[in-house]
Amino acid sequence: MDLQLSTRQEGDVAVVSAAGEIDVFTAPDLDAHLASLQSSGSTNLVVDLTRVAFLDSTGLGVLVKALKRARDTGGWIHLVVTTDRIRKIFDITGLDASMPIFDTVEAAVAS
Amino acid sequence: MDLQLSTRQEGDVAVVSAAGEIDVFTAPDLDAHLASLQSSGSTNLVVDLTRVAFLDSTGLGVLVKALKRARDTGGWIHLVVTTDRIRKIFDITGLDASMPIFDTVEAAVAS
Amino acid sequence: MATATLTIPPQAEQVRTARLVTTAAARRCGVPEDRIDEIRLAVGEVIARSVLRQQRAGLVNPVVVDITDDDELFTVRVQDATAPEQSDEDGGMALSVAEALAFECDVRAAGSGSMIRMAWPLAGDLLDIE
Amino acid sequence: MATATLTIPPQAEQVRTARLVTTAAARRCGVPEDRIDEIRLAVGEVIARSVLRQQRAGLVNPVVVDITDDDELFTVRVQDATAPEQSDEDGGMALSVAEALAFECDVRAAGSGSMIRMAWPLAGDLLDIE
Ligand SMILES: Nc1ncnc2c1ncn2[C@@H]1O[C@H](COP(=O)(O)OP(=O)(O)O)[C@@H](O)[C@H]1O
Ligand SMILES: Nc1ncnc2c1ncn2[C@@H]1O[C@H](COP(=O)(O)OP(=O)(O)O)[C@@H](O)[C@H]1O
Repeated sequence: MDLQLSTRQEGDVAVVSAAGEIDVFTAPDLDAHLASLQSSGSTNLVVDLTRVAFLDSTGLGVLVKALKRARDTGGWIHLVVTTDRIRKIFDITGLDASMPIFDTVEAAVAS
Repeated sequence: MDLQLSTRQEGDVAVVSAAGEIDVFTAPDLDAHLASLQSSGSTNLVVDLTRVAFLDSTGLGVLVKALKRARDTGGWIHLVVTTDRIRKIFDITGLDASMPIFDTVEAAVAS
Repeated sequence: MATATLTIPPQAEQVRTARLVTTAAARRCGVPEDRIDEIRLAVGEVIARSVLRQQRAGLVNPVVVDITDDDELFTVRVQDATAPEQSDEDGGMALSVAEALAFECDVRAAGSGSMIRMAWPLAGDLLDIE
Repeated sequence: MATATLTIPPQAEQVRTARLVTTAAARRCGVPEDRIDEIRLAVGEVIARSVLRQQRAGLVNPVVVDITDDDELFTVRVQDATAPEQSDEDGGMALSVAEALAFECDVRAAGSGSMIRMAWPLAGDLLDIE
């Protein structure tokens, strides 16, 4: 109810759209969702955070774990962030250096 | 910010639309709004509560005060309520006996 | 189980926050949405009443809202600093509404003021009754 | 001035409510919206951290979030039951984020646990500086 997750396939890229809040309570759901996609063969993921109203460091921790899993299989994770609110936490933590951030899902899938 | 009030004229009836929450904090705004309409000559009022998410007894108190002022000048107050949530407090307090409740603004204006 | 306790100064704009904390706690306890509407209104009435009573008595003490649940009951206790004898300016309307909505509602002297306790059975309990 | 105090059990689902109470209090104090985003995130980080630290230490004590403002500062204090020496499983990430966002942020031993204090200047104060 606090975090909605949906997934669609664009070519060989799985696009996960999150809506709601990613925090210490909901981060385990995101983790389980990404891990299950990855274990069933999705090596390249786009995580669309456009409709995420709140993201804290437990959410970042989940993204970092997923990034490690992706790299283990030669894959990548691209993020879509359009709000300053969410972009700010990537700036503060410097995580934008390891996970490329895009303005649109199209750009994130194509890159 | 918690309660928005807007008014339009339909013939000789002023229709006040409220949106948000009417409680101990915002009821004084509603009171001031209705009193100022009434003192500038609006004897017949429709108060549209369709977009009110919360209404407590301080809000009811304001409506009752406005009803007394309306009656003093030979006027009336009709309410528009479409949600069970808001209708419930009128049931509990029996106030629906003194202030007629309608399903649409059209019906409230016409009656 | 203790769910949450909120302590607020007796100000009208604080009542909304107290409603939210109560609503969020009830959702976490699995209370169904139509019951939550009742709880929100009843608890809102009682807290608004305590705030107004303290303002009228010139008491700046905090109002304490304590929310607990056990297997059987969702309980909200509101402690204010007013004497139970002090009359309500609304003729008792706020309290009547709370009494109509709560399964149990009582007011008693507590500490140096009043304690209003409201309780609702939790869904599981309704089903468990033999 | 005391704004509000919220006492919650150390559960992940309670952190959201604590963010809301903090956000609502900051709005009432007239904090501008972009500053509120920072406060919400910083306070959310610190409370989530306290909840996780207590869970890891097996401490079921409540976590207390105290929000105050005076003419100069909007201050949030989070009291938990963990020893300040206990390390963070996230390598200190939550606390770093809070430190980056708060104007003042310090952790110290308090009672039988830790107290994290975060503060932000209130807008009026920024303008009042001579
Ligand atoms: N951002 C907020 N700050 C303070 N109070 C809020 C906020 N959002 C909601 N509330 C209050 O909490 C209560 C319950 O909110 P919520 O559970 O969101 O209601 P709803 O079921 O109508 O969506 C409402 O009475 C509302 O006044
Ligand atoms: N009904 C609710 N119950 C519990 N927490 C809520 C509720 N509504 C909002 N919150 C939390 O309170 C915080 C601030 O809410 P709010 O002020 O409404 O945020 P926004 O500025 O994004 O509208 C958010 O982190 C959100 O998780």
